[in-house]
Amino acid sequence: MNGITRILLFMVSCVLTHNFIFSRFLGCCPFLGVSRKVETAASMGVAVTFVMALASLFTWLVNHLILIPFDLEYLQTISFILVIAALVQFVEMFLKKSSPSLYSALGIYLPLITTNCAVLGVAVLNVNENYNLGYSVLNGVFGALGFMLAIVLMAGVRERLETSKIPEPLKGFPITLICASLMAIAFMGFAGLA
Amino acid sequence: MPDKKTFRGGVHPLHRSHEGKAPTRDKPVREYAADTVTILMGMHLGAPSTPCVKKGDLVKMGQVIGEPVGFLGLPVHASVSGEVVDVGPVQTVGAVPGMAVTIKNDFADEWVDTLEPLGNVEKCDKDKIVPAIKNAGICGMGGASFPTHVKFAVKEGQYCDTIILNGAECETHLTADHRLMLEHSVRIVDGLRAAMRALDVKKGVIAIEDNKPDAIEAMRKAAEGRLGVEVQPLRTKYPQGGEKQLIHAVTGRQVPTKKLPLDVHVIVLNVGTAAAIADAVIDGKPLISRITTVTGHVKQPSNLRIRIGTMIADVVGECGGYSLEPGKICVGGAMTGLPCPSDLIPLTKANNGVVVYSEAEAAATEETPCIRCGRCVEVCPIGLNPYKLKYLCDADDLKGAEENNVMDCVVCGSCSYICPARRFLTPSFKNTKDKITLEAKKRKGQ
Amino acid sequence: MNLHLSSAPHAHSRESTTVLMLNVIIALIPCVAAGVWYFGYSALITVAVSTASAVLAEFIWQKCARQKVRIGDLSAVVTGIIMGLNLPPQAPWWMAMVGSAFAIIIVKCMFGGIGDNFMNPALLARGVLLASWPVRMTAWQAVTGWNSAVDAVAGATPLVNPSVYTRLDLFLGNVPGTIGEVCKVAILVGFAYLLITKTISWRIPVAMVATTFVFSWIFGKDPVTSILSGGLLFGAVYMATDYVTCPMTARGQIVFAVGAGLLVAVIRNFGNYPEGVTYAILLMNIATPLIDRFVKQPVYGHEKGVRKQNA
Amino acid sequence: MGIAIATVLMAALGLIFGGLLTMAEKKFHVEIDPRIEQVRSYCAGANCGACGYPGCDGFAEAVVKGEAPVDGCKPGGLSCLKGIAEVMGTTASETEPLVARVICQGSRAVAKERYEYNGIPSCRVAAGIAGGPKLCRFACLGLGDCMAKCKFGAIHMEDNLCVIDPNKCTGCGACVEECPRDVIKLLPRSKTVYVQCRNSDVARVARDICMTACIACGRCKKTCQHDAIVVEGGFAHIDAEKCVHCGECAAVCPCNCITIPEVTA
Amino acid sequence: MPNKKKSLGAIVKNGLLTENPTFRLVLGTCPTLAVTTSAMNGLGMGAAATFVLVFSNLVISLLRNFIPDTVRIPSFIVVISTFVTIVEMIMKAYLPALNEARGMFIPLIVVNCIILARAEAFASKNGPIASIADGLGMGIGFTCALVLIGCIRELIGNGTIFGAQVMTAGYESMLLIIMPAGGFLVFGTVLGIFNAITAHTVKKKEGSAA
Repeated sequence: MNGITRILLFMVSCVLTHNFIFSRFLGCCPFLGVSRKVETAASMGVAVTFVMALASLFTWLVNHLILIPFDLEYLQTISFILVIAALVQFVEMFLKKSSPSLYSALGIYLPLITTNCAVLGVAVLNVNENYNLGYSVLNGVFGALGFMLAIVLMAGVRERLETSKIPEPLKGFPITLICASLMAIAFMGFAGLA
Repeated sequence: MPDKKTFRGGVHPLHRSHEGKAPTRDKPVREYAADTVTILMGMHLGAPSTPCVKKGDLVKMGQVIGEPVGFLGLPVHASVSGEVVDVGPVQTVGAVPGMAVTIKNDFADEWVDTLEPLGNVEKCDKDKIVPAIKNAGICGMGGASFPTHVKFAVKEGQYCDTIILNGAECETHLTADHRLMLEHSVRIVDGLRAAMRALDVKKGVIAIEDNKPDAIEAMRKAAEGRLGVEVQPLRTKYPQGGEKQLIHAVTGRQVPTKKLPLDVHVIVLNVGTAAAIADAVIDGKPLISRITTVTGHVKQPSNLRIRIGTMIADVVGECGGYSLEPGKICVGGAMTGLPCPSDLIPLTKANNGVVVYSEAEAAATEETPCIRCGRCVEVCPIGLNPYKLKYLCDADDLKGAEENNVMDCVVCGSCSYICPARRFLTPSFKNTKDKITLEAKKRKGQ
Repeated sequence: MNLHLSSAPHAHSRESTTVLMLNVIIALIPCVAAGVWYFGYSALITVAVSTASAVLAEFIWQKCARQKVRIGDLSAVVTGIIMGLNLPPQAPWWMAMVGSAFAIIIVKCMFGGIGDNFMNPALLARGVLLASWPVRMTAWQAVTGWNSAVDAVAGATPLVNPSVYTRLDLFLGNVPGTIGEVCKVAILVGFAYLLITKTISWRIPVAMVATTFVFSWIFGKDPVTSILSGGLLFGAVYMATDYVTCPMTARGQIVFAVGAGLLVAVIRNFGNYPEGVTYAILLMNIATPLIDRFVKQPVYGHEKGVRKQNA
Repeated sequence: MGIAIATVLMAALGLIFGGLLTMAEKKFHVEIDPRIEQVRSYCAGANCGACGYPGCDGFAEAVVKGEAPVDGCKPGGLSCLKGIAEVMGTTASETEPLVARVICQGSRAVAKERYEYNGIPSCRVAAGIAGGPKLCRFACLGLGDCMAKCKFGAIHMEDNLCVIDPNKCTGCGACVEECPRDVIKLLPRSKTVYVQCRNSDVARVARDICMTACIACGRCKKTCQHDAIVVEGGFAHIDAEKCVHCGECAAVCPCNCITIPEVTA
Repeated sequence: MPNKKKSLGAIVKNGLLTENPTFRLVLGTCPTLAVTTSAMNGLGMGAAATFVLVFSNLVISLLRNFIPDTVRIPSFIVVISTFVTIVEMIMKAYLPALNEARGMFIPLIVVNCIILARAEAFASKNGPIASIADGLGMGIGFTCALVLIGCIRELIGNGTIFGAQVMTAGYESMLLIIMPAGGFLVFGTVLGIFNAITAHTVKKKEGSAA
């Protein structure tokens, strides 16, 4: 297999086969919380993509330029989360200034990007899998795109559920989780694509 | 002209029983004058006229008994000669009772002596045509009852290049226009020519659905040698006679949203209206009678030429009475007809039919969950998403409904007709349209 | 005079939900018959069990949830039959029951019942069974004839080993596979019935099969064998056309069908599974709300050029 | 050594990020009036729209901007009014809370019907069809348009008639807006004695179409010792200011039009 | 709403039932879904989270008056991640098997919404003792939820509970349940049942009150 095919397959695997939501369980909180409307879901997806790309870049740099040379791998968690927290805070302030409507739409979930385990998860994954810089960033971007695909599809389905006669106890999170389950079953079809 | 034009979407209601037209389509029109007539003052769209006669007055046929009010106002004429026995509100099919003048017929059929005939439609003074139409109290006779002279009020910068005569009669059960086209084809063409001359229009198209080949034939014959008049057969499909659909089918033009046919340089008239125009211009006679189809569960379904203001009970009696216990009586066909609370409802200029349904046909249907079959989307002649609109309307989301173009709905009933889950689609849309209009008025008022 | 008033329209087409479902059931009869012909009575028992349990599951749920019992609309029967036809002939009875119960309760009733499920219940249940008991769901019984005892002789499905079967075998259904999918003749008869009664339109089945045909060709497979093998035809005719889970507009349906056809070809050629129809349709089911949202049909008076034309 | 490096590193990271964020905070600072949040917290929070603004957030913003009145949130009641007034620094004028009352008793048993309605369950649609299913043109149609509009679950339909639970009603007036027949009126909560009919037909007609129609006989007026009742336009009115809720008028009404609803705490 | 007058017992009970982080607040869904393939995994994850919750609540509560508002969240995270790192080290040393199985999710405790949410909503506004009680209650509530879901998934998907064979030999386990899809499904269904029970009891209470 030549290089380009390998990279292509890697991307497909990030988006579909090893989808952050449906097969890795990363980023479930915003997936459940911000998937009420397609527009919000899409902007959340964009925000996450942006943060994850930056995060995988910076955490890789921190890991390989600081932590490994100084033999400080045990500080990975704390320094990764610091990098991410700072990044998110930065994005938050930026949004607040440049697009107040988007800011109010994302509401309390913007700070929760910090606690979006997909973001820290991608950093930890990159370390665990020993990806080089390029693959790390690709993993970040395409993993996030997979997240975005999932959340947008979910939002579409949930908009439809708005008009459904869902039994009272199942309304809200329970039905969303069951939806996610059914979607995960469908996503199994991608197994082995890459 | 290419044959059998049509539009997108639509349904074939009751096609197994020839749209319910079989019982009356071959019955020649019969004259009928009732003992008393109750003439409503508000038969046209716009403010009701003011009664200008009082109890005990003797009136002649064609005498003005209601004075027009406002821009959309029309005069109302006595449809029989005789004595005024009552002036007061009566029950109508609308939300509120309507003012009416009740006249006892003396069967003298004596015309008032102030008629002003203009003579031959090709030669008369064309500037007098529109005033004559107004004075004759003519409004759209297909159902919407919009004052015809207002349709002809072409504003600065607008022009009309085509007048379409609507002979589609796509509604179920009705054969009034069909019979009119067979029996009075020359009058219809005269009316069309009068309208064309009044507005300097070069082209007049008479559009007829292809389930009436005899009418197409008759109209073709009558149109021979008349300047700019053509006959256009249309595919039989409901709502082929809807104004927007008709314009699209005949000219290929679409009336933009919130605009009127004149904005695409077209005026649409019902064939009945054209005949009334001819009567008004040639003989100077006002609109005091019309052809109405009485069908459904009556003993002798017929086409009657009735005097305006005849009670439903009287026309049913003329047709031999009910053949079984009625469950629902509607004026108009099955798709857009208005239900009547009793048979003591006077018929108006716009009532082209009375249909009596049995109790079984009128029984309530249960609304079941939408199965998203997409039939409503397929049949909507406008291209709306009725299933989605229904959810928005049920949730009272006026803004969402408006964004989904509910205001473009023509309330044709196709979606409700086809829905296998029997959902009340059309009534909800009408309700929502009314609410949105009301809201807009309120906002304007503020 | 006792008059009943309601707003127009006062007439109604004869098609009702029940009639439409009945049409589908009638269209499924050839497939059931062919399944029994090829795989014996056990196939009939499987279908019967799955149908009965689907109806029962809906009945129990609606009773428990104090909803109006709507089993009379026959939609549960359709789901049950399709579920049964999606099982291998020698599937144990409890699998048919689990599948039907899952389809009805979790996929349909929990989302609000008929019309509210966003994925095809029978297909999703098949996905569940495939994930849960992969061995049982992919051990194929060779064709045994209608009256033979259940005596499983494992045979490879034509998708795994295409060279074993001729195109005629594939067409007639003389191949291993699930009960309903093998006999293409029966499926086409059912399709014709659905078209004649105007229960479904031709768009989804034709577009889906055509897309798979084209992409199988591009991917270097024999396209005719591709569309004749596996559950493609069965899925395209009976499951992709499920009203509830496919787009509403004609354009949307074409997008849906092309997407599903493409996914079938991709999963068959590049994925782990030899058969991709189930997942392809399920994935497009998920995308359906988005398709409905973004693929719009022209609205009279709003179309491009309408304003210009009148300017 | 390791500890030292770790400490220094963490401190350095902290410093850098802290500094960056402080700068960013300055650069992207957005001023938000804290009062908006405070006002919002006092609102009823139902997003009912009774105030005329898009939801409670919109209302709060409008109040702080001075566009909306302090007592704009009716559903929030007195506590809301006081709270908002406190935030805005004005004193609350204590207006009596309102409650929606149904001015009709025409249930299936007493009001005669013109026809049987079996269309879409909407009062507005039914009212438009041949004058509505009930003969009385002032009657509640009982198809539940108001019920659908009520955000507080205070309305239910009983025997073709709308029933409002005064304990759940917040006086937001959404039902009053919605009713196509103007059957619902907002009255001060303490005004528990009122005429439950507004049929203006002449007595003979009114009595003929509904057993509980006010026939304007004037007995209540004669009985009232406080001069609180006038008969006008074909039916009786009670002046809230003068009424002392003695209930004597209700006792003499031949049509049972005046009732004293149970006063519950 | 945090209330200083609340007794410690009430605070613990609050976390266990009234505001159960998993079933009521629906926080920390990722580990709930990911590690609950067996009851044992659920217990391990729950214990780790409880440890972090208690100590981070304590420290944040102590520091609550010193942390400026602008860097509140980053500072909380630093505190939390410190304890997470400690847990990670403990896990590696004493529970290598669990670490091997779901090790990736240990560092992710940092971003478990429950912990940050409690720091924000409770510890930053209350005293240290109350905060510990809150952490304990929430932690135990979380653990119980994880073990419950773990048990269900292990039972259906593998026929065992805590590794012990429960189902009869003929039982063919439903693999789906221990797959990701099954995690969502079981969690959603349990949540629905939880809601139904609560609604039922509330109705009963209202009924008896009236």
